[in-house]
Amino acid sequence: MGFTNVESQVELIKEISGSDPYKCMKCGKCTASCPSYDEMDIKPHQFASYIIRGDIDELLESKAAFKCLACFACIERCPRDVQPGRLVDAARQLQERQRGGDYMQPEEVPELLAEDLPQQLLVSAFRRYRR
Amino acid sequence: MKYSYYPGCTLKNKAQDLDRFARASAAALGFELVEIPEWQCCGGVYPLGTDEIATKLSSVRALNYAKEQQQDLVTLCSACHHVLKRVNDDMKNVGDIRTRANNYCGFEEPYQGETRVLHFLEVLKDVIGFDELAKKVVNPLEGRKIGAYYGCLTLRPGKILDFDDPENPKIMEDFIRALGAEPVIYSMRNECCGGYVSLKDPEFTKTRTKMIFDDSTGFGADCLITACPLCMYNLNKSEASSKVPVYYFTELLAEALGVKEEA
Amino acid sequence: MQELINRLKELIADGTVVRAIGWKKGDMPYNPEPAYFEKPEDFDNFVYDGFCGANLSKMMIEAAKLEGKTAVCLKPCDTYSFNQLIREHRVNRENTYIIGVGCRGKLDIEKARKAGIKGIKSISGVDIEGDGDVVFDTIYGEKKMAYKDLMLDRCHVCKGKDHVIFDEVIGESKDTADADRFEEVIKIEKMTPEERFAFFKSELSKCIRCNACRNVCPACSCRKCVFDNTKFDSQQKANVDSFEEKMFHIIRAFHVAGRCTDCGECSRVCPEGIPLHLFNRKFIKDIDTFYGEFQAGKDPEAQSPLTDFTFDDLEPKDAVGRGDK
Amino acid sequence: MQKIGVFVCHCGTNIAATVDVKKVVELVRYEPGVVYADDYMYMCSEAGQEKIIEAIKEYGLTGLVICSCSPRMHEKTFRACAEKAGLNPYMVEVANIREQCSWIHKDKEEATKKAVILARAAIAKVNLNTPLKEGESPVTKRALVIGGGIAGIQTALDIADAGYEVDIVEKEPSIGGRMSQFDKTFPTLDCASCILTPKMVEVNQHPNITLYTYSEVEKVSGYVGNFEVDIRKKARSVDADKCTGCGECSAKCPLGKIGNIPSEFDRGLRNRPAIYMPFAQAVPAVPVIDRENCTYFKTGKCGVCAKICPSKAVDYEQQDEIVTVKYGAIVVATGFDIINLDKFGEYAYNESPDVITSIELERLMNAAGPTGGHLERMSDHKQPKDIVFIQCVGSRCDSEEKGKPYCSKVCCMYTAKHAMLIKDHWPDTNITVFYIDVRTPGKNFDEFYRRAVEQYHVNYIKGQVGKVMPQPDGSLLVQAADLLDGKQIRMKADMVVLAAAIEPNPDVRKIATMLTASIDNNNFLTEAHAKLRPVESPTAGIFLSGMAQGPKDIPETVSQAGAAAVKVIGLLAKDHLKTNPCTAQCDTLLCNGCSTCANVCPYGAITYDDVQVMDHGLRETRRVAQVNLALCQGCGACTSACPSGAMDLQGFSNRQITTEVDAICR
Amino acid sequence: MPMNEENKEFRPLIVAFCCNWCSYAGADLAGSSRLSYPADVKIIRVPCSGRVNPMFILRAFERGADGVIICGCHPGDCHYSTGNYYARRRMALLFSMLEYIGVENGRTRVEWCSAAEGAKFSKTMNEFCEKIKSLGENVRLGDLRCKN
Repeated sequence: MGFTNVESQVELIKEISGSDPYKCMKCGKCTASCPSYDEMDIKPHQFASYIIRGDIDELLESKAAFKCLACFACIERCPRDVQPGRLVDAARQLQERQRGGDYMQPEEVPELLAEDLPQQLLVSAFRRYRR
Repeated sequence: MKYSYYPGCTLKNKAQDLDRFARASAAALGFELVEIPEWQCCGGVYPLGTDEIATKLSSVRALNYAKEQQQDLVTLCSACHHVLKRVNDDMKNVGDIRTRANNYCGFEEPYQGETRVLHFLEVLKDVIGFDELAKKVVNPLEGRKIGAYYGCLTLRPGKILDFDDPENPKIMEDFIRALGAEPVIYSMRNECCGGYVSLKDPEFTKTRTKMIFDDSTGFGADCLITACPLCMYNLNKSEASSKVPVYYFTELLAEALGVKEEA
Repeated sequence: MQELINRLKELIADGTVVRAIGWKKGDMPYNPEPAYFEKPEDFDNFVYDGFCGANLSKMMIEAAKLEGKTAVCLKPCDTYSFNQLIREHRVNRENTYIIGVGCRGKLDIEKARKAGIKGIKSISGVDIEGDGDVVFDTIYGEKKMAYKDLMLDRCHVCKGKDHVIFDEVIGESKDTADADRFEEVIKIEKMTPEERFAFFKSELSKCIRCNACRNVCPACSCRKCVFDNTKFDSQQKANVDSFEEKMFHIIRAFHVAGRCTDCGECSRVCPEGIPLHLFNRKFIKDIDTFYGEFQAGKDPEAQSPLTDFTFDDLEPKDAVGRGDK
Repeated sequence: MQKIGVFVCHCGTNIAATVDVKKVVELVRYEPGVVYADDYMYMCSEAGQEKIIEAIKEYGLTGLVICSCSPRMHEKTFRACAEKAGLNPYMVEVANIREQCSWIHKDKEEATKKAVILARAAIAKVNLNTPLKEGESPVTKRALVIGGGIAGIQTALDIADAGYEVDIVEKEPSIGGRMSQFDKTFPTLDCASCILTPKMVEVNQHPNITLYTYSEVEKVSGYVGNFEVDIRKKARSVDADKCTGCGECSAKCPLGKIGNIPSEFDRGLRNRPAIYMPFAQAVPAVPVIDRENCTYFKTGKCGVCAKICPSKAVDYEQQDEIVTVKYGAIVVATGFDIINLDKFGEYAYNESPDVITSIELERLMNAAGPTGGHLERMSDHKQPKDIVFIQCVGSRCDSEEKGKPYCSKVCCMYTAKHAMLIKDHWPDTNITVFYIDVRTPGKNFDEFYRRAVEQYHVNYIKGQVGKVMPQPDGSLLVQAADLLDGKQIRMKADMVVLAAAIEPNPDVRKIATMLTASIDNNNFLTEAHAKLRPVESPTAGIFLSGMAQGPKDIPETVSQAGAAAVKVIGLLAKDHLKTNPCTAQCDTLLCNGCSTCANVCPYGAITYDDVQVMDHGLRETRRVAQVNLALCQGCGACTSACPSGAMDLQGFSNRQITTEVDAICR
Repeated sequence: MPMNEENKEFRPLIVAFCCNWCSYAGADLAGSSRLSYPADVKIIRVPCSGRVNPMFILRAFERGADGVIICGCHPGDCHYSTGNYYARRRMALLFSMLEYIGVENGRTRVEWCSAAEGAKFSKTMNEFCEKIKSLGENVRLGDLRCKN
């Protein structure tokens, strides 16, 4: 499926995330709750605005989505049920689906492996970093 | 009492302690964890995308198997617990996912979220009862001040997992009390340890785990317990863990029940 | 029966009552008719046997308006209807002397016919006191049938042997129930919608609108039936329009819902043999399921389920589709 | 056959843009009974009404159908217009082709078709309309005010001053409500009790006001002008006539020191005895015994208060008493409370005594409060140095289980007030307010907020707090975001104050049900019209005052209280009210006298009489239903319960409704 | 686009009985909030849901209605205190009877809708129309007669 314009990508994000960015009232509780805040170039509360504005290119360039720990604190606390984590994850998926997942290359893996590394870590990381 | 049991990848491997102490304790408490045959990995993280079906199928199969056995499905690992409960919720409440997943799986009778998924701790709390558990303790862990580390995957989103109050949980504290020890309540107990990010950015995880240790020891904890192999890994990477050991909750349970050696 | 006749004569003689309502012999041994009795010679035709199925309680609406008291013979199940009429202020209890008559089940001549008994000359063994088989003397010879096999369907779901209201009781009664009252209803509920529809369509299409069901029904006691007044018919056309035709039995069943005692007279009198009680019994079953068991006429003080409610009653959406679950 | 005129309104373009008005006129012209049909730009205007009147006169119209907006909007207008032309007002029917047609449909052809059908139904109905005459009912010249907070007090005083008798029913032992708990009020920083106490005293002394404190409304029957209310006066266990309010009993109650009974008035920040007055200025100044906690009531032992009472006023035997009073009008002033914060575990309200609500802060700052007005932490009684305020805790929340969708309206202002008062007393306190938006519409309101920033240097940060974490050293770590600076903040605080969302008093649902007054999804009472009838309930004779209707501050509450009073006075000033003529009617020839209808009548309007009837030449005495037209409110419950069809409802008769059904299904 | 009989969309005929105090006002609110629902719905104003005689519903069906919906105040909120409670029982029994004689469930519905619930009103009507559309024309009740 080819993406031709911004609009269809915005729609895709809304569809994948199943959440409505227009419900966001910019209270920032997600950003206040996020453990990865300092790592993110686009902050959790900004995802809604990026999607509403259609700044897809910037979203696709951003590494913020890969910094999300999937800890669901923002989803738990969002007073507007925007579920920012879902928007973040949708942006991540859009990147991976378009680029085939280049955040972590297979060749990186062996050197990252440690003796005591649990399988859970590997599968989780693969799920998040690769398509 | 028999439960279908979904161990998950890590418990067969790096987190065997979590598994074997649980089985031994279960036997001591009079129930049995029957491992379901040919289970497949849950994937570790729940696929949030509304259009992701394939990644949920392994969970659906496990859930359906338990349904066919007419048993509740018990897990120990936080991640498996999280994924199974959420996929189960999808199968119950999200028509699109239910239809498509059933189309893939082709069960005799469509699976509609009938299975009850329980974390091992929920079995202790709701089926055995912590009061009853306390009566079965033979080696009370007296004098120990234990910090429960919940992490994120057991608790959130509270509405779907329905495990405990996601902001102020107390099930592990009650568990600790039942074992005869003193629980230490601290704010960081439901804050993320850094999760899978430790693969690419171990330094980041270390700052997270330091905060967790600082907070829990600040309140007097002399050790921590967890239900999650990934949390265990990340916490153990912290220097603080040399002074404040981290245990799987099942290990302390087995110890208190006096079955640690047999396990 | 003789005890009953003697007592009725005595009541008239001593002035307790002016007249009595009972059954008199019909042109055939199996079709006695409701009748008034005043003079001693009237009682020559008096009969009370297994074929006296008619519920006489409704007759008391008019009879109790007459000068002086009227005695009425009521079987146990009839007394429920009478109680219901009291509840609705339709009969004057003061002007009524109720003789609870014994009953061991009433008979349905159709059952004999279906069993191939024809050319009946006389019938014995239908006395109220007896307990043997029914013997038919026919032009083809003598035929026997067990009393039970000849009973009306309604008697197989008998409400019990007790009269719920009476001044005196004459004769023994028997609880003849040996079937589940809602069996037929449940059977229909289990059909597919298409089957149900086909069933009722074929049954209702037999109706000739003779109004026998309405006329006999003790709950259908309106001075003027809604089907005979123009209040609902905006066009004021002739009484029978298509609306009535299509909906008559449903509306009638709804009108008596919560008031119908399930006496079964509607089905007994229907010349086309339409099982009309299946409508009433469906309402009764629903009322029992939704709002708790209720037997109309059991207690004249009890509030009818349709003029009552609780705060957390079943929602209409939950009243349907129950069979699918 | 009626002679019907049909008038189709354009409502500017409101209707005409989606409904082809001319076509409607064309199509309804040939409906049975219609002798005239026309359209006009604004049917409700002076000129529009003139057109109707002229047509009535010129064509001798006997019935009108107006195709326009909802009958709830202008039915009255058109009825009055018909009456002006000498036509019975109940010969008018309105076809709602705006709210139920033009405003919700886009396709013009479809909307036009539907408008014609709605018009046809109305025409068919008018054909069966009969002239109706309004009855009259008397007005009981006494008002009931439910709730004795500032809203109820003001309403009662205004009504009483106009010369009418008013009763106040207050469930607590004293009137005063929430305002009596407050320390100061915005935006002028008046002392709350300094301005409220005189009003409470005035209520107590007013010859036209009767106070029922520690009392609850138990049952309401009747209707506008003629309500009958059962009031339960809960047993105080103290004889109010003998009690002098000396306070000896409370002072000596052994449970005062050891009882651990949290004071409701002080929001649990201190304990109270079992026999108590909620606060010193309570009106009436008569204590009550809390029987659930009192040792005497629990064990039969103690009895200290009775022994030491100098005036022998303590009466353990006192029973609840029910009084029944008649009223012409009822005002609901049941006020508000704040939401339960159990669902906001992230703010550690239940975990830390130093996380408090704003109402608790009011008590802590009040000179008569548990700390004597000295601001201190409940954990260690130290004065807090760093205070964080969190706004919108549970307000503007999408999730129903957690919070409320609305803005609580008063929090921004009272938080600015709190910040300033604290800075005024203890200038070296650091105050940070985390807000989502600062909302200060109101006279002198924004100036007030700016003073907090400019004069008092209160630190306002845009961004909601994510989590409050109690620290090992006893402080609180607040993790928040500064959205404008793009920073995540982790700051230590000694105290955190939560601006919890307000919600209507939980009792209001019960009361609204008794009054049959409608309430909205948030349990606020609904007004008859959001703009034009803001202090009236849609239920006639019920009026709204204060927070029960929606979030508002004290000045607004007092204005609304006055407005409600004016509406009540307007009602009580009338000797008679016109009654709805759409009442039930019994056809004695059809009635069986079965009592089914009386069983369902909510007003007890149906009785049975033996009447002489002539039926087909036969004279007979029959028991038949009689409708008391003064009591009947026209609900029609009897009509659908009646098995014989004898009961019918004027204006909504069986035939009228079936003919509408027929017209729609034609 | 030329429309022939076959691809012409089925437009149901739906009668809605709305009580004056809650649902009719709710419908008005839906209107003034411009929350649309299909024109197939035609509203009849009644004072109370308790006024709705089962005869009206049967008559609507008999005259060709494909669906009938009754809207009233929420239980507990009836303007006349109790009317909707009686309506609730009456309709539960009627609906169950209609189902019993083989009429499809879903052609009848009761919905409690307050004056403040314009959005709910519109949503309900949209849903109900969809449901009736999926059931198609109401042939059965039109067909049910006593005499051929």
